[in-house]
Amino acid sequence: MTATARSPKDTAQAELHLKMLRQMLLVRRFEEKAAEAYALGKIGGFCHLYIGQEAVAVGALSALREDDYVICSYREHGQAILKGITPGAVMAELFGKATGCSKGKGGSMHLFDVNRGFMGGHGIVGGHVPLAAGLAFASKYQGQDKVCVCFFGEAAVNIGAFHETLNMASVWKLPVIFLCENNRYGMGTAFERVAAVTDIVEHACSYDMAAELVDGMNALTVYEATRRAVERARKQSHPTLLEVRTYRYMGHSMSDPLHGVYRTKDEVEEQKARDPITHLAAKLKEEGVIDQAALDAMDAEVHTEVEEAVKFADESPDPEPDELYTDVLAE
Amino acid sequence: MTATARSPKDTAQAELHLKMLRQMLLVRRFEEKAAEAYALGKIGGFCHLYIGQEAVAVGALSALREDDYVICSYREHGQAILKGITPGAVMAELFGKATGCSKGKGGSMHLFDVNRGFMGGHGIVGGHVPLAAGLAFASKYQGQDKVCVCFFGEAAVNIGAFHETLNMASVWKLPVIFLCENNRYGMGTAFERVAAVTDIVEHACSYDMAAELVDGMNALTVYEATRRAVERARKQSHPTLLEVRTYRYMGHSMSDPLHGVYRTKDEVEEQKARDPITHLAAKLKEEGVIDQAALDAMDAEVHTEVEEAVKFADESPDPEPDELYTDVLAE
Amino acid sequence: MTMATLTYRDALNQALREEMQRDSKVFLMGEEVGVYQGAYKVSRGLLEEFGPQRVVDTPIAELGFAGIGIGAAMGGLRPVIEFMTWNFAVLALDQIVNSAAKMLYMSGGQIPMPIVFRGPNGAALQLASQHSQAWEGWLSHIPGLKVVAPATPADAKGLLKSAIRDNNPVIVLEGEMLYNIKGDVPDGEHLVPIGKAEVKREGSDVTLVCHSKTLTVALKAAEQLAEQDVSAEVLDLRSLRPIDEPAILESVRKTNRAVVVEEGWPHVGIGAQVVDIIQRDAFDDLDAPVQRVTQADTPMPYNKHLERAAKASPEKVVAAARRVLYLDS
Amino acid sequence: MTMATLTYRDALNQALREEMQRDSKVFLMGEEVGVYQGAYKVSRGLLEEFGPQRVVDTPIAELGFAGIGIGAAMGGLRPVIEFMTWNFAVLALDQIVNSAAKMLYMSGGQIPMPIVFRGPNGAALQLASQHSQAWEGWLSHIPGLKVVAPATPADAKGLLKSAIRDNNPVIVLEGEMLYNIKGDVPDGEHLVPIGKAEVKREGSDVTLVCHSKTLTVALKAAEQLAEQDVSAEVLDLRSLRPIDEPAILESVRKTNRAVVVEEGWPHVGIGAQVVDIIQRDAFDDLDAPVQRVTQADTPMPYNKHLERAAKASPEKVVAAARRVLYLDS
Ligand SMILES: Cc1ncc(C[n+]2csc(CCOP(=O)(O)OP(=O)(O)O)c2C)c(N)n1
Ligand SMILES: Cc1ncc(C[n+]2csc(CCOP(=O)(O)OP(=O)(O)O)c2C)c(N)n1
Ligand SMILES: [Mg+2]
Ligand SMILES: [Mg+2]
Repeated sequence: MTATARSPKDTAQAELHLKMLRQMLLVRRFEEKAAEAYALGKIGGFCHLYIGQEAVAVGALSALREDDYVICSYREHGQAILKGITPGAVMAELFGKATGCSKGKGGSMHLFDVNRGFMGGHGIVGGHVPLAAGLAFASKYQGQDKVCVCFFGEAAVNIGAFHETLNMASVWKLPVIFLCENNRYGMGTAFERVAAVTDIVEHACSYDMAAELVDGMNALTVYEATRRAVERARKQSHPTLLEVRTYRYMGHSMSDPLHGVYRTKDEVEEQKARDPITHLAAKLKEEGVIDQAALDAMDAEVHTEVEEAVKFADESPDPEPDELYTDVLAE
Repeated sequence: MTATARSPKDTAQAELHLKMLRQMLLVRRFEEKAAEAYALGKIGGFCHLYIGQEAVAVGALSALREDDYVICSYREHGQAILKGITPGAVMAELFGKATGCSKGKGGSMHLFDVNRGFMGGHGIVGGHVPLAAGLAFASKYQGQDKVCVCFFGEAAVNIGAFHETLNMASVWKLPVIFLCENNRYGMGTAFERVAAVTDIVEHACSYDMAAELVDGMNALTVYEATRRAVERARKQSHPTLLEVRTYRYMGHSMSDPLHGVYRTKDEVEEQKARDPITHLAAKLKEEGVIDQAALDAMDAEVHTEVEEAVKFADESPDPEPDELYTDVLAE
Repeated sequence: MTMATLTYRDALNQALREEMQRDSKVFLMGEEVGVYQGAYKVSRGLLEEFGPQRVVDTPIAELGFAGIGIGAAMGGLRPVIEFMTWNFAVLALDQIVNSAAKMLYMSGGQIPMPIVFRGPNGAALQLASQHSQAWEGWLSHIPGLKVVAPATPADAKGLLKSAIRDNNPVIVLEGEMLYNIKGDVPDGEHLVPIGKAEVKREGSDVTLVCHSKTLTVALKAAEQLAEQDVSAEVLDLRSLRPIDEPAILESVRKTNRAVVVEEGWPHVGIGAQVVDIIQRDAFDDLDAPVQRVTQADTPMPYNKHLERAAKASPEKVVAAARRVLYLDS
Repeated sequence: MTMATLTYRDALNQALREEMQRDSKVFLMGEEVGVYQGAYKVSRGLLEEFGPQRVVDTPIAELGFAGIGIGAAMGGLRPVIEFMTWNFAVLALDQIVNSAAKMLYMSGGQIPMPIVFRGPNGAALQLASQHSQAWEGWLSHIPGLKVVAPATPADAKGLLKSAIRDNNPVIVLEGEMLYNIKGDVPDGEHLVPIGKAEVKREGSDVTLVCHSKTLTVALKAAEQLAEQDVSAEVLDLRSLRPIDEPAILESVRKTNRAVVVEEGWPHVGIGAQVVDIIQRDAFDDLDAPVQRVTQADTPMPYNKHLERAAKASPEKVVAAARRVLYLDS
């Protein structure tokens, strides 16, 4: 089957799927490079990689409009790039350079680009969940139809801010999507060891909120579920709780062991067998949307893009010393 | 029908019911006196009365063992008395006297008697909910079979501490009973205006916890429900969430209007028609357990008891000036 | 400029009303601010005038609604978050410190944070340990925040209006015991600059540094001292972060002696910082060590006599002033 | 008494193990303390030795598990609550301040509160604004709490053991950058009294007051000063509440000059209180105003050069010491 045989709709869809595949590859390669750079001491502090979870951010952000808001925890390199921050500006931030998206002051956990609606990078578990509702509140208050997607890990469901916020978001009908990336672990703690109920969607009942359980290893299902939630938020200004089941291949952060004592090597390998990139690539090959040659070309292209990001970050200057004292207060 | 016609079981039950009736009367009369004393300036600060809600504390505490723990919010005069603190020691505390159950340092919101398992009197909404779980944790840890009953208002369900605690109490199977006194209002705010779901029992699902919805205007139903929960806690060390529907006749505290703008006079009157004392008295009369003369005698007796409490409080001394500096640190 | 005699409560209410009329991005959110007209009636009438979209009653969820306010500021609004009292704001400190105070810095200057957190601070009467806390020491410690503590109706209006127009998070510390005090308040456009102290009474022998509720304490002390032929200058800080170092130093260089009066606890209280400023930059002008008058270093007791003994009082200030003047030695 | 060379981390681990062996009422609760062996491995091996009932992994719920610990103390236990870092404990301040610190007082002396809250405090390396906060100023402000900040492995063991045996809530401020430092630690029963400072280096020209991580900074500064023929005395506070006023005064009365080095922000930091104590009670002994060296008054930046510039350093301490000695004027 060749492209010419495809209807416009099919073509549009094929293009979307190819775009998603490329985005997942980009994030994967970016994170691999970040790991290298961390090992070389070019990145400091905490650095939480997204490898394994790419389908979640790619699927979800594909359903958004450019002016919608995205806000994340500290595991946000992928979302930042997908929201339109150049890989160079993100890598430069990880390197602490003046050209970084937060001028080298925020680092890996605090990536920002307000012009692209990327509202950070936050380090306190659960702390950004109320901020997401607030952004949605502002959108509704000003009669804008922007929605806000809030990414957080399953461990954040155990902290109070999550519950206080879901209740208010529901009472006030805010256009916000609470997207829980359930990768089963909070650092070294399996969710079932610290949560009475492991189906996070259950919590939606307590707040009379729409909810969906989503396969996070499949970018297309994440995309579809998020589209439904975005529709609900934009048209009816109703919040949604999405529980997206995914898996983290690497350690919690670069300072943590790869699999550690809290999970088995086998479990990690099992999950890698469900790899979202391999999965989508295979599907598109099967559909004849892409062949191995094109796939290799795409990967090579993405590689170069990431290499250039590193080069840019490397060659960028550190912030001026007096930057220590700027941005403490606004005019 | 006369007492002699009754079986031992009936007699025991009749005695229990009479005791409950008397306890409700005692709490009612105590609070009425507290209101008088507040008007006279003998009580200062915040003073939250329990009038209308007596059936809840009386029913629940009747199901407890002497060595069980009770911990409350600031609306705790009734529970304090029912747990065995003398009305005199409670009134003296409200008067800020040295003979008060907290030596005059705690006041209305901070009544304590550790020897009777009455663990306070706490002023931050939701703040004592984790303390309750901790008391239950200590009981289980030490192989005691004490249970802990935690009284809190429905508004506390919107605050994070409640959710963090219910989750841990369920994961760790703690012998604690979360007893929510749903009197419909938090100060001047009707629960439905600030809660997405108004059936508080719903929250139990998110924590895989046993729960019951209980009529709080009937001491006997509260007693039965609490007995089931106590059984569950003591025998299987399982927590329970009880939602007890009740109503507050007075203003939120003595500084607030009687009904205010947030509810109608009619609503208050309607509720008074369901008065838990009148209700139980009528039932017991009907059953021939008590007649009007005995009821009047009981009321008179309770009156005297409360008068004596006031007299005791009045005649008690203020704490010594140097008490300001004691009890800051323990040896 | 025409004046009206208003209570501190009504001065705040006027500031809120005027700023909400001026800028539709300004809204008020908190517990009981709407239907109930405010726990202390500071927001009386605002729900009726501006409607439920701009006067928002919240559940009891300080951490959550503080964070929602901060998110709304990130989205371009100018929220005013009312805490029923600052005692409860302790639950919201993560959002105030980690989100509001740091957002501009962490984002490399991209996200200003025009938000006001306000409510009564410190002890009222017999509210006991958990409801009688003065947080100026803690809040003033945090870079990225501004902190004001008006003592008079005019300053209450002028500082709240400045706070609402400021593009940074501003903490406004009010006082339950201040809401009823009366004073002249300029009508309309009256702005008190954040960071400027004010001499509330001129004097030459000793400087009494104070703010918020302790202004009354200091003024009473100054009167008693006058009767003892001591001329006390009363300096009302008004802002605690930034703090008006030049004004403090100017007064102390004139009087050569100082007593700092504060509402909070002594150990690491705001007064310690004032002492540090004075000894650091006016060391050679000092004729005696600076003395502090603070709340007793204990939780607040319920009993009214103990409570009175725990609080800063004119008598304690007079005694401290006499000490720095070596009058009793 | 026999000694072993241990890291600060292992000294804490030893203190926990010994106290848990000694008293079955002592238990450890916090995030990752069990299966993961502690985020910073302070609790390594304790789960295996004492089992899951006494080494309790919690969900991420600082406010909730701090409160559960406090309730457990009310029920007769002696909890040790680990915060992964004090940055996250900000969420638990309501429980620490309103429940733990006030329970004994509010209950009229009925309920002692034998509980320890511990974890790393302050900045490590490049953790940026939200993960680099030093809370000693805030925590030391609160009556009803005790606060210790050990700087050496021996003090870490001795103070943690004393904290666990204390019948009051004790805050133990550790440091991620301290866990790997080595030192001699007495075996077994080694208790360091809470409230006692220690001279870590004798000197006669200037007193460098420090605690926790700033001890290393002060000692390095003292060496550099020695090369400049300045004899600096290094006083390690060790306890911040209660603070050892006699030790501070004794040293300053000897040297007549002082520099206070702290990790936190300058405005209303713990150092301001030390300054207040010195000027209040050693005014006539002071030959120069006390100087402070603190963290820059900004949120912590991520970039490593900016971060270094923000922190207290030996160079800054040397400069401050030269200022109080008028060496450059
Ligand atoms: C309030 C708070 N407590 C503890 C931490 C330390 N911490 C950082 S990430 C993390 C685990 C979070 O797991 P999860 O929410 O599932 O997100 P994931 O890392 O899996 O993406 C913890 C405990 C923190 N940052 N904030
Ligand atoms: C955290 C916190 N926020 C606000 C307050 C002020 N406040 C005291 S009682 C109350 C209402 C509580 O209502 P509810 O929980 O239903 O208990 P009720 O008074 O009806 O018994 C409020 C808002 C507080 N004490 N604590
Ligand atoms: Mg996770
Ligand atoms: Mg209620």
